[in-house]
Amino acid sequence: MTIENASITADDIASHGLTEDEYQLALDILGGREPNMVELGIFSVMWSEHCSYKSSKKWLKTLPTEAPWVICGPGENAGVVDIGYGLAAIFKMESHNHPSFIEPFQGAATGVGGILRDVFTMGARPVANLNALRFGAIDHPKTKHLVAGVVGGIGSYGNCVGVPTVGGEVNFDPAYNGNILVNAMTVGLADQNRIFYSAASGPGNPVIYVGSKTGRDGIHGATMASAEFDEDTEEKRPTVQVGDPFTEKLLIEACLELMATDTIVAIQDMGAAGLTCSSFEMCSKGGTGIELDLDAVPIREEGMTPYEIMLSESQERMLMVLQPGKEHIAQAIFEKWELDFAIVGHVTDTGRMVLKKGGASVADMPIDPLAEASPEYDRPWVPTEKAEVVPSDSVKHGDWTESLKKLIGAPDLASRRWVWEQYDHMVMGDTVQRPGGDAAVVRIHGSERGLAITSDCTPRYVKADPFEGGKQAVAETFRNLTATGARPLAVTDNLNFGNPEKPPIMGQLVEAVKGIGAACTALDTPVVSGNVSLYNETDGQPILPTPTIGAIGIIDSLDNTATVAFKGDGDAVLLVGGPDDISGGWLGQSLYLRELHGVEMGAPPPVDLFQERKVGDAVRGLIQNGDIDTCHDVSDGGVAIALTEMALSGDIGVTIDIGADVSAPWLFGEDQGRYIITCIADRLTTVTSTFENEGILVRQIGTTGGDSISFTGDASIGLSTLRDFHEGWFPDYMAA
Amino acid sequence: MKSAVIVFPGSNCDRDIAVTLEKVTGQAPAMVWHRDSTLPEGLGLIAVPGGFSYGDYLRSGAMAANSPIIADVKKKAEAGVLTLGICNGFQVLTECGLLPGALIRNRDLKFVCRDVNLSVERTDTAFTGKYTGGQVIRIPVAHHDGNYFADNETLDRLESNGHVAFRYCNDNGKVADEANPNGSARNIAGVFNETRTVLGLMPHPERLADERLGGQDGVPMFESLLEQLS
Amino acid sequence: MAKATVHVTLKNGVLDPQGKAIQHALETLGFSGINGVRQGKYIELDLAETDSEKTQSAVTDMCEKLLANTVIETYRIEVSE
Amino acid sequence: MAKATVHVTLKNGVLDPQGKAIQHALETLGFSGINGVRQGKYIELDLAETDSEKTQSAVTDMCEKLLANTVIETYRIEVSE
Ligand SMILES: Nc1ncnc2c1ncn2[C@@H]1O[C@H](COP(=O)(O)OP(=O)(O)O)[C@@H](O)[C@H]1O
Ligand SMILES: [Mg+2]
Repeated sequence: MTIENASITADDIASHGLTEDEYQLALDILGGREPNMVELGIFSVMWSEHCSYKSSKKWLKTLPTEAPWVICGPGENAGVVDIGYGLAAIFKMESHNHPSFIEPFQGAATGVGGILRDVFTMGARPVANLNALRFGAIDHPKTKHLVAGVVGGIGSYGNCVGVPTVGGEVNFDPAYNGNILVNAMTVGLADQNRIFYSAASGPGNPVIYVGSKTGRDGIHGATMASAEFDEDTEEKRPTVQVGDPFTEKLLIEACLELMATDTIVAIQDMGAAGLTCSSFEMCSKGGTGIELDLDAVPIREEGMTPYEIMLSESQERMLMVLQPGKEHIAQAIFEKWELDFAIVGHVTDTGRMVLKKGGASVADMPIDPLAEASPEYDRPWVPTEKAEVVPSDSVKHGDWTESLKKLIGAPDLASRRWVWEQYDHMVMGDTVQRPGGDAAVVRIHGSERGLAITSDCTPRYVKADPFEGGKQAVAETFRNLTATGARPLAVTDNLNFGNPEKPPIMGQLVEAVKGIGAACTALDTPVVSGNVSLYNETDGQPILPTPTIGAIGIIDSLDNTATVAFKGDGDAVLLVGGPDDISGGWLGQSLYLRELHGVEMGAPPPVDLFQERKVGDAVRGLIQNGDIDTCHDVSDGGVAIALTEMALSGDIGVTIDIGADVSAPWLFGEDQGRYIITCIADRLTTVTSTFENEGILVRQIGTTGGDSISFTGDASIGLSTLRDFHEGWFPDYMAA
Repeated sequence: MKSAVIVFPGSNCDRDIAVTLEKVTGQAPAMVWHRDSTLPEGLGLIAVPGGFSYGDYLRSGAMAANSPIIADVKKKAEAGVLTLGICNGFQVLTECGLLPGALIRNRDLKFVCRDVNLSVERTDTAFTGKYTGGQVIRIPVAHHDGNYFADNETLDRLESNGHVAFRYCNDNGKVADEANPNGSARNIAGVFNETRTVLGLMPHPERLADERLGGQDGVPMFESLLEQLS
Repeated sequence: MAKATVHVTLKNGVLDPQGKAIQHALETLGFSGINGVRQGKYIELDLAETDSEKTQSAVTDMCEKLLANTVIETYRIEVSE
Repeated sequence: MAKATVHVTLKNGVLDPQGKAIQHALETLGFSGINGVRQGKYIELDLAETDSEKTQSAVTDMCEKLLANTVIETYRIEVSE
């Protein structure tokens, strides 16, 4: 053994983010020997929050992950779900928060690249991208620059690789001033009998490296993603990686071409902590060992050390284990696509990771003990104090038309057209419902079936009550999928929180996970993949707890779907679901209180999961039967905003008649579990009785027609005015 | 109708155009790899698809225009084989000299993906015969570099010779600046070569040729070609 | 080993959306007295050839064939050791 | 009237996908002996200011604020009459 002792100092240990205890454990694992710098770096990234989930693991284990249609749950690169006809949907969401704050364009772009690789690594052709974005206050000096950069970066990458970006979210809140969130999701399709996993098996099998060359990009990205920001963060800037979507596109095509042959034993993309994480995880899963020759790794810069090669986060790279003797098949394909290809080592039966450079061993460490000793913390937590329910007469209500105008053009409700028109959302020729509705619908290529896809979270609810907020995030995805006629199948979660070492923040995480778990169980949408991003704090200021949920559903026939747009004049407009109180209206944590009264207070609206499921199933049944084709869930901004969105989308107005006076709580309250649907006169009886038979509240609240939103016997407001407010805000803000 | 689609590294609308060609003409096109040196014999149509050939690095279409297959594309196009360049394909055709002008960065520098209205400038060509005179069609654009540029002399010549194929316009067919998604000179969305056998356009007719996707206005272009060639 | 640098700039009269946008953005940032901004490309090549005349002619060839679109752009080459 | 030119180039070690692709394309065209290609931006500014020191400092300010992305790029300024 020629490993040199590096005499690790206390500083080295600290700068690698390891605690004293963790370092002691490392010494034990190495049999008392001191690690050298390469090995220390490997311990550091393998035990970082990002790779080990040490703060969240205990709670993630409580999530429901199984259902008869789940082919592969959390633990692989992405989740795999059976969607019938021998096909599988493979999907996941992942954060690229810290890099995007430091360099918004490249940070967001490489985030898209990373999540795409997670999905095509498993054998899927990516068919849709989504992005859930949270920015700071609109008047914060950095916000506009960050919005422009992030949207530009997501577009540049997704557009170039030719995967449509079909949906997402954008929110603004001062809590994200120092820590924006960029959560990217990819959905892919694969044949069920051609799904690829990452467990490296077969000692002697060749290990190959494909894609781009390795440079000094992003060394220590994984540890950075697990640290709180402070004033010197700007100093860490040179670690930013630049994305190369062109190479990614070639990599997708080359990998899929290779996957069509019988040559691959295991495959894993090089994401955070690059070669280290990928090789380590492949062996750990396969119960094998690995020997890598670092001289064989394609290198972009001269003089790279083993440490740099192992920890580089250069993008657009993959590691594979091939069947012996099949190297030439892979080589021919990668050469055709003009990508780097190298045999960098082989699988062993030693259970150790051995790295060689210049013939000498530069690292030699056991895999299982390191993986098993990966820390798992039961961090102390305190529950969030529950807020009071806000009575509906707690504020003085003004003219509803003024309130509506203001809300429909508010930063969190204004149209996101400025964003999604910068994304190619139609490439691949299967986008049936484009951005702007409840969920995007992508046709399954060559069929008459569709996938509905959405991402949702209402962070202000989660902050006020993490358990109810966690439930709500899942319930809203369920509703958005249902509103298109899709049957929800499964979700991916991206848990973005502050510093888990603080008990109140840990409490948010714990309670939100419990809420997500409860909702996923009740709605039968297991969690099949996910990602955790912690330490989103700057100078002690945490973000709003943001457990973003991405969800997919299946549409069995594209003949029977629904969209949010009103379709014709004279249709009955029905409000379905929700609590049985027409004059009520839940104001706590509503956008109405925040935007019109400048207060964020009270308990968020509770979610009745039993009712949620029942109402959703009934609505979906009617869509699938062809009884209705217009549906929108009621969420941010309440009934009035939902109606306005439906009217603007169809360019048809509505007259509201509820046999009572206009009331702001009724219009703008955010009670959960509700939908607005329309139906033609002929079907009214069928439709209403369907709900009544199930004991679901249904009430006709108006009739479509005209070119305004009006209230019988009261004021009205023209669609063109509302459209100006709704469409105007984003472009005006970005141009100012 | 026998057709071919050229595939460059980074093409990403190659499948989309192939699907539409097969749907409308009943025959799947040959997919031709950029490194091949000759096209199949007996072609009626060469399609150069959209996408980001070579990542659009350096200049959109520049590297693809130097691909081995382009020599044969030029030869066949010059011999009269109908040639259609869509989006990146249009950029490639200008870069390799089959069409005049150049496509530069959009006026507001942003990528733009949305439906636009086009006025069909003439219907007596192999590509547009199935449209009606003065028709306004709705077709999506999706590009970053779609701002058509040529010097005034060239533009005048294009116009006086009837080489403008499509212009960006309002719902009612009015060619106006607010209907111009990218700043193209004289709202030009597509141009013909001298013999009107080569067409390049930024909008994607193959993307609205399916009622499921919200429109069929792209279909007549492919039906025109089919009629012309059968 | 020779190093060649190439400046590719837009011909006079060719619209330069990037230059215009930069000018506008600079003005928004409060800079004044900007009469015009043009943006071009700057390409550095590391070449094995040592003869500077041969380098010059090879790079000219590269510009004509690929680096510049002479419909809208002009180029300027400098060769150094 | 001063003219300032700015060269914006990627920092050492930062991946340059464009440069990489250009090198590759040149090789495909048959050029050999290319050890490396890097692509940067070249910006020309026409300024009303005549004092060259003031110009220099204004342009530095422009680079820091807008023209260069100092996270991954460096810049070089030249001022002439
Ligand atoms: N970043 C984004 N990228 C693409 N589409 C987006 C983005 N943000 C919002 N959208 C789209 O805008 C529409 C409105 O978004 P949102 O208000 O979050 O919808 P909902 O309330 O139904 O969840 C949706 O179709 C959504 O997919
Ligand atoms: Mg919705």
